[in-house]
Amino acid sequence: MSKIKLKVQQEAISHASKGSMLRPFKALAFLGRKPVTEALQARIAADIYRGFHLNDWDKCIGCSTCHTICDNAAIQMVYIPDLPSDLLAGKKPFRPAIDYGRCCWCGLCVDICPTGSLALSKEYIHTCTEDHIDSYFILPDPKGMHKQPFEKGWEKSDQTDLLLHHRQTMQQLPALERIQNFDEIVQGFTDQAAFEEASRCIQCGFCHDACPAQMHAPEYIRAIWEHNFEQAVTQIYRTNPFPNVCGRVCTHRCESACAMQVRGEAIAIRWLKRYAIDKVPHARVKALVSQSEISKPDNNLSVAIIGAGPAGLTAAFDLVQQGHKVKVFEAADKAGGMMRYGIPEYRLPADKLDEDIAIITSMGVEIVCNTIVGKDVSMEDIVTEYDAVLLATGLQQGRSSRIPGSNHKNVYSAIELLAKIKRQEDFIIPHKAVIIGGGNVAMDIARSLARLQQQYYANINIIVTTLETKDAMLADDSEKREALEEGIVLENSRGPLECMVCDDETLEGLKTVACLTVFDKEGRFHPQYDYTDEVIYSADMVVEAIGQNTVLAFLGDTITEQLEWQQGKIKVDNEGHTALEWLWSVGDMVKGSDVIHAIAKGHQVAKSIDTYLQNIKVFS
Amino acid sequence: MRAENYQAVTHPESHEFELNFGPNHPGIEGNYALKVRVNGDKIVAAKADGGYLHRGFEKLMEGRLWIQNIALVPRICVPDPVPMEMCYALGVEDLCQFEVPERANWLRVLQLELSRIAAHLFTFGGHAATVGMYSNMFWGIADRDLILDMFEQMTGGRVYHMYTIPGGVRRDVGVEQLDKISDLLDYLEKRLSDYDNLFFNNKIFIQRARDTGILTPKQALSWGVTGPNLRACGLAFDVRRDDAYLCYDQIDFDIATETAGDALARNLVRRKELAQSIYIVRQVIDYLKKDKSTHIRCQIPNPLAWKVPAGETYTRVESSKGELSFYIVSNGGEKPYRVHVRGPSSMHAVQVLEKLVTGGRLEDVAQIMFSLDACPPEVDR
Amino acid sequence: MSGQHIFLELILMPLLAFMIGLFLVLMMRKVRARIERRVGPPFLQPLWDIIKLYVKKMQISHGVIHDLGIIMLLGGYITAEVFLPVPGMSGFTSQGDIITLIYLMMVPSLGLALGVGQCANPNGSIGISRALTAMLAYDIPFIVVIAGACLYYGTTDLTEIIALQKSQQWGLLSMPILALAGLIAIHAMLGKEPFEIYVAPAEIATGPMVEMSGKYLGSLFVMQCLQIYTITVLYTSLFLGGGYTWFDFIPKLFLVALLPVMITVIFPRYKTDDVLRWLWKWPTGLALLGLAIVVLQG
Amino acid sequence: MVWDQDKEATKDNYASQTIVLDQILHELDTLNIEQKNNQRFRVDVSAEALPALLSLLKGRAGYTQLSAISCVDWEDEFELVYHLWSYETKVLVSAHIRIQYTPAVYVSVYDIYTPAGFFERDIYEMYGVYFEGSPMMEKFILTEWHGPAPMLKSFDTLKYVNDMFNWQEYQPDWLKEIQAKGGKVVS
Amino acid sequence: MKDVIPIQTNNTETIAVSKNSKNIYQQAIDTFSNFCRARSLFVLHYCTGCGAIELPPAMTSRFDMERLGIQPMVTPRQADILLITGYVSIKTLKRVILTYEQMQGPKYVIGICSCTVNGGMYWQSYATAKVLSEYLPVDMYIAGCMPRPEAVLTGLQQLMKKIEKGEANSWENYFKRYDYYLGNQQHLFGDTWHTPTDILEEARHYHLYGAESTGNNTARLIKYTVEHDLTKLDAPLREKDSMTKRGKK
Repeated sequence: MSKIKLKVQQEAISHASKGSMLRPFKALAFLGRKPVTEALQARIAADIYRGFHLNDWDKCIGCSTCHTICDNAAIQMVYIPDLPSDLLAGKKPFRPAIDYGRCCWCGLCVDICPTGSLALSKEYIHTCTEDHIDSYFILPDPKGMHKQPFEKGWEKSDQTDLLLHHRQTMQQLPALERIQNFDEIVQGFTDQAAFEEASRCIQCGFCHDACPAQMHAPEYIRAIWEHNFEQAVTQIYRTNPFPNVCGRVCTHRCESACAMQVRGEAIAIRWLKRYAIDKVPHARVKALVSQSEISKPDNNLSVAIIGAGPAGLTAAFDLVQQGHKVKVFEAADKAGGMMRYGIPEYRLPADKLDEDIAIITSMGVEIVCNTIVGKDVSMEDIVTEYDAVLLATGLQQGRSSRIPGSNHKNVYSAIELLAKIKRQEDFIIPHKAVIIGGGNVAMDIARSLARLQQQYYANINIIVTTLETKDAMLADDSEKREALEEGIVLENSRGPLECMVCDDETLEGLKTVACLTVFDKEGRFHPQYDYTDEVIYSADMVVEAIGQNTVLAFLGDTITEQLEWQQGKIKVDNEGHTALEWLWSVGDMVKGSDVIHAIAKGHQVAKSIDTYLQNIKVFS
Repeated sequence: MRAENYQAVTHPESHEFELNFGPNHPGIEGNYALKVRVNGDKIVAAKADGGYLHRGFEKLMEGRLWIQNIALVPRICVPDPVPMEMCYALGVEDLCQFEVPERANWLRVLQLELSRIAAHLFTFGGHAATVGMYSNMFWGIADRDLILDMFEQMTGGRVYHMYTIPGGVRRDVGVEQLDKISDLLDYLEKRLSDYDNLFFNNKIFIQRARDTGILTPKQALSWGVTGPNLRACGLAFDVRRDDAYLCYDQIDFDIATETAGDALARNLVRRKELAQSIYIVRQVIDYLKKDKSTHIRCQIPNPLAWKVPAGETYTRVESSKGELSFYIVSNGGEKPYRVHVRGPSSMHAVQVLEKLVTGGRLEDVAQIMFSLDACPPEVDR
Repeated sequence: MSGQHIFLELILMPLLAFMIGLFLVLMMRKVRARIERRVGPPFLQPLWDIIKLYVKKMQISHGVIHDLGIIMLLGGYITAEVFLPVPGMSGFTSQGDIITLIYLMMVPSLGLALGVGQCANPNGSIGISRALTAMLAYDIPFIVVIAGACLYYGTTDLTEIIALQKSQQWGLLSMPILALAGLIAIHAMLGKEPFEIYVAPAEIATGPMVEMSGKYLGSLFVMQCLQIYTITVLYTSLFLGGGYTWFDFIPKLFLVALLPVMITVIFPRYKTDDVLRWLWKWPTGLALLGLAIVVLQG
Repeated sequence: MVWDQDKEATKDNYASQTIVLDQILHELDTLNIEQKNNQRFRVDVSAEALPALLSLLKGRAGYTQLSAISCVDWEDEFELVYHLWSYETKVLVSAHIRIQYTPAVYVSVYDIYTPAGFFERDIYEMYGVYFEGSPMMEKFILTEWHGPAPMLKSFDTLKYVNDMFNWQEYQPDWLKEIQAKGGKVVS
Repeated sequence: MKDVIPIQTNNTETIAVSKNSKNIYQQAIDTFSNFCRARSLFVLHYCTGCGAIELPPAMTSRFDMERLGIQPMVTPRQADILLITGYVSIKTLKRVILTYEQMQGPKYVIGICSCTVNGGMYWQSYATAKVLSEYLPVDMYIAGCMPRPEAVLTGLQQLMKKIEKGEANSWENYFKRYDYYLGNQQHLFGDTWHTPTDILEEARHYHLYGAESTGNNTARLIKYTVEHDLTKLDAPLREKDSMTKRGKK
């Protein structure tokens, strides 16, 4: 440190000095000098002044984090019906109102605001009389407290931001390693990473609202942060009997609604769920879940559920907890439905699914596998034996594009092929495969095939053709990214025209044309092609991954006639109740097509069935 | 029915009567009271009466998150709020084992020393006003206001800055701002000679302040006197040097002392300290201008999910009034388990004031209180 | 001198005194403001203050004596005004001499003491005892100065003193030591720093004024105007040749008032016993010296 | 008095400090010393031995200043912490003792350290811990408070406030408009 | 039910002074009085809370209140304005009320800072009063924590405008609604709360006695004073006071 001289030598005042009668007279010089008084007009405040609040209503999402951080309870959230609300996109019609009878202008609300919509202006004067004390409670907007053109003062900047915007990195197998086998790619959080990730949460509850099953994500995230994993598991099991599954393959609507993703990265809610359930030993989870109270003692009422998919099993889980007897009929050799046969092993190891199902069966749900309704057991028997029946068969059959050549034996439906792979059934692994479709199923089958190719031929040759552009593809970004990493080729905006079959009945390839638009003006699916732009992808296997259908032939004619139908689906009310009093229908076969929606539907329908059964009890 | 502040003169045999100094009295610093028993002009007994500014800070802090308390702490001492923020932040950092960036530490010293200058200017003014010299008060407060302007530009607030948070500071200070501060220091130095002429060399003031409220070094030590008041007794103790925090060990400054221990000596110590603070601020500005780092805060946890590891710490800071300490206990929770604030004035304004005033003259009560720079909100909390 | 004329003067002289007093107070506040580096009060501020106090809707009195004290205090000065010659008006100057004036000027202090004694506020009581102490301190040099001047001029009639100065030279030149002592004494009479012991806000919360409100305080404000006028006119008449015309009279008054006002701003107040010691040492000593010179010269 | 400000010398002081404290440790067997850093020592001591410890520290080790006495309410017992500062060695020793919850009584150390008077009175007001032998045990801050000792963990200030006070009720125009449309203040 | 005689007996001297009854001279005098009142305001120098730290700058050279005719005064008797600078602890609130009652009307109360409106920073504190207007009639609020000197000056100028228009009459409410204010004070300080100033007597004297001046709370106060013989004790003093009060109507 260089020495800095004091510019004016500090005067040596001595305690012993007697002082002077004359020196004070020097002050009289100020008689002739200009006063330092400021003009009466109030000055403009400093650039970062903390004055009255401003709130940009377009940016604000109503997350109420400002309300949480305010140490004086000065911020209250106001529900404004006019405002647009979009729970899935994380927008709520709430805006903060500020009580200047409490505010201390610390600016913490600004520094924590996840969107950066709140700011403090340079305006600082507000006076009012007793009659107008209401003016102390304001709803800040971009115009300022008195609609005066004051500039922004204290604003959020990177330096002042109190939130942690970056997600903890998740350990994943690198592309070259993971392509060799079907090992699970995602390794799970380390303890430290999970704690840090959980600590980022601001408890706004948007995830809870966006989740189809209304999972208590804020609660279990907080429990993880508190290292209380059992509490976390309990919170998860309140709404979701498939934590292992959802912790791995959930489509995480919660994360796209997360308030943190406005200016940073969303909390990894799905991975945290996985972390929590991985952290607690299976036996302990079983004990915890069985602790949850079973509301009524057993009675003689019973429910049959056809299909042991996520929806059916969730409903079974709920109904058992409500004290009913539940039997689940499953056609396949193991329970789990699409979770077992539709999701590749590298995303969801089968033993993890078994754990979840084991918990459900431990609660008293009886699952009968290898039992096809209509063949092994007749629908009529079920109807007579049980008080209520739930159809939860899901969408078992792949939809076909019905283009010429699509009935060739080497043209598979993705769902069929995935099941084959999962069951380790034999089929000829193609050297070159073309996949039609841009959803997650297409990615699943492409990546599964790629692994097989790598294992058998040590060479990957898979093309995925989609109608949509790369950005509009339905598959998750992470899926797309990982597929590309694994050497899969994406061909976007290609419409399938024909599966080219050679004269010798072998598959030659897929003829595609350029796709201009996918949807028409009214938003209906109606692709427009440019037939001049024609490309043929050679392949010895074509896989169609363009959606699934349901098969309900087992219901029998009588029931089919009694039911009401709508566009080939059973018509149900909001709670999954069909036209028949004792019959419900649920799952992928009704709406949506992912696990969490199926679970949500399962809960809903279970509630409806429970109400129905309770009424029966009253009558009997 | 009688008001406490409105008592009829009774004429007992002893000619003694009670006089209430405050809470509503211009001779008392802040909202505080001193009940004095007077015989003629002589004070026979004095008893301090506090609690007029009691808000239950320590209780409130137990009910708020660690981050929320940064808004609460500066309010413990109104004229000199920065050391409060500082002391709290140091405590939390100690418990959390934060590594505070170097630049933040220097910025904190800048704040602390500017706040000290402002507080001392305020105290001169107050002291001058108690002896009827209002010009000095007017000057002092007007010059202090210029420092508040600097605070406003640096921190966004004039009086309560809420600038120092555990882990660092909230805003960086640019070079232009440093130049402005530098100019202000030049101005203040020029003004010092005006103060010397008008006040510190004023014969009547010296006559009044000398031998008023004398503290001997022995008394000062045993009564727990700290800060400028202790240094006015000839004891060169300063927390900045003895129990160095931030980057005070890298800064060159003298500890201002006087030996007489009276009101005049205390005032002169403050006058010298003011010059020292200007010198310190110059060094800080020099450092900050050379330093190119923009790192002003270490990574702190999300304020809404912040648990401080269990433990206890005792942090001390030299405020303009003396030794300020916080005893912070955490039980590993999201809120402090216990925060004990030891304001320097809790000694000066109660026991020391009572003892110094007793036996003195009525004229000197206000002067002694202001010369001790007693700050009632620190006592009441 | 016709009766009508004297009646007019009796009304006009206190009124003028009040008006000039207002401006003297204004000047005092302005000078203080400028040295304190600020703008200061508006032009008519002293008047607004007084009117405001008189139109207060609530008034609290502490008894008859309290009221009487205030009347004494105001009456003393109002009466004193008609004994002070100003250009064009001499009032009762020739009937009552300077001795009467000095008596009248002591009445307000006693009135204040009487009134405040009723207030039952210890601060007031201490204030009044300090005020009387201060009176004891400044009256001695003051009376010595007056005595010296009267001895020098050989008369106690202010009109004659003024006339004498017109013909010879100003008292300031003929007896500078007495003039200096007088200046210090009138400063002490004004009760401003460094002699402000009986107001001393930080010690006894404005002492005598502590219980005054509304029109009582207003009366004290009026008294302040009259007091500063009386003192400056008396000093001007004794040492600065009085007023020949209003054009030289008023500047003289302001000049006389300016010096104490400036000193007030730059000094703190003494302790009570220091006031006594200082006033009995310096101005009294000077006054006695001046008196001795006058006696020796005469 | 000459106080050493040289850094090297103060380092020696820390060393000597440990020695002095060690000696005291031998004399008082209920003592437990923990060094946190160069200038902070934590001493745990039984309540009975504290006055003796303070006397020793003041008399022998130069701990002339009692910086503060802090009280912590651990809900089953009180912890009293005496923060002692030595101007000579520039070391702070915090002596921790635990005393029982009821009756909360302890002895005053006013005879050893004058500043204790203030802190003991403060703790008595805020926690209800009585100090026998302290000269000023009458109330100071809470003279007009009749409730329980407010700093006790069992005293819920928010509940007290809600019972005792009303809040300002606002009905601004904008809120009326929103309410007319079906909106409301939600939290 | 007509047989029931109202219990209210000796307190019925309510005189309604309507504006129309004033003649043109009285109106002119009123206007001029208000003009002067607005130009000369004496502020009581009492720092109740932390907002007081911004008053010295407002009073001194930088912002110079005196140019608006505002001066600090040291005793309640002399003052027109009571500035409540921030939170008032309950202990202080008692003194504030005593001070307010000692001030002479027209008197004005200004609530500065958040704390005077809804508790501010210290809303959880057991030791501070929350809503000032429950205990005293407030004329003007200035927002901020704490408001800058400019804001304080603006607030004072607003008050001046209000005074000049003759609208700043909240002090009369203290007499007219004494029962309400006393009730809130008693709730906080206990039933034994009493002040040396006899507000009801003053209300009668200044013709500010209204229907809400008395009620259950004042009855409690009177009962207390009678029981404890406080009326007798202070009777001479009070008699003397009321005898010599000669306020304007």
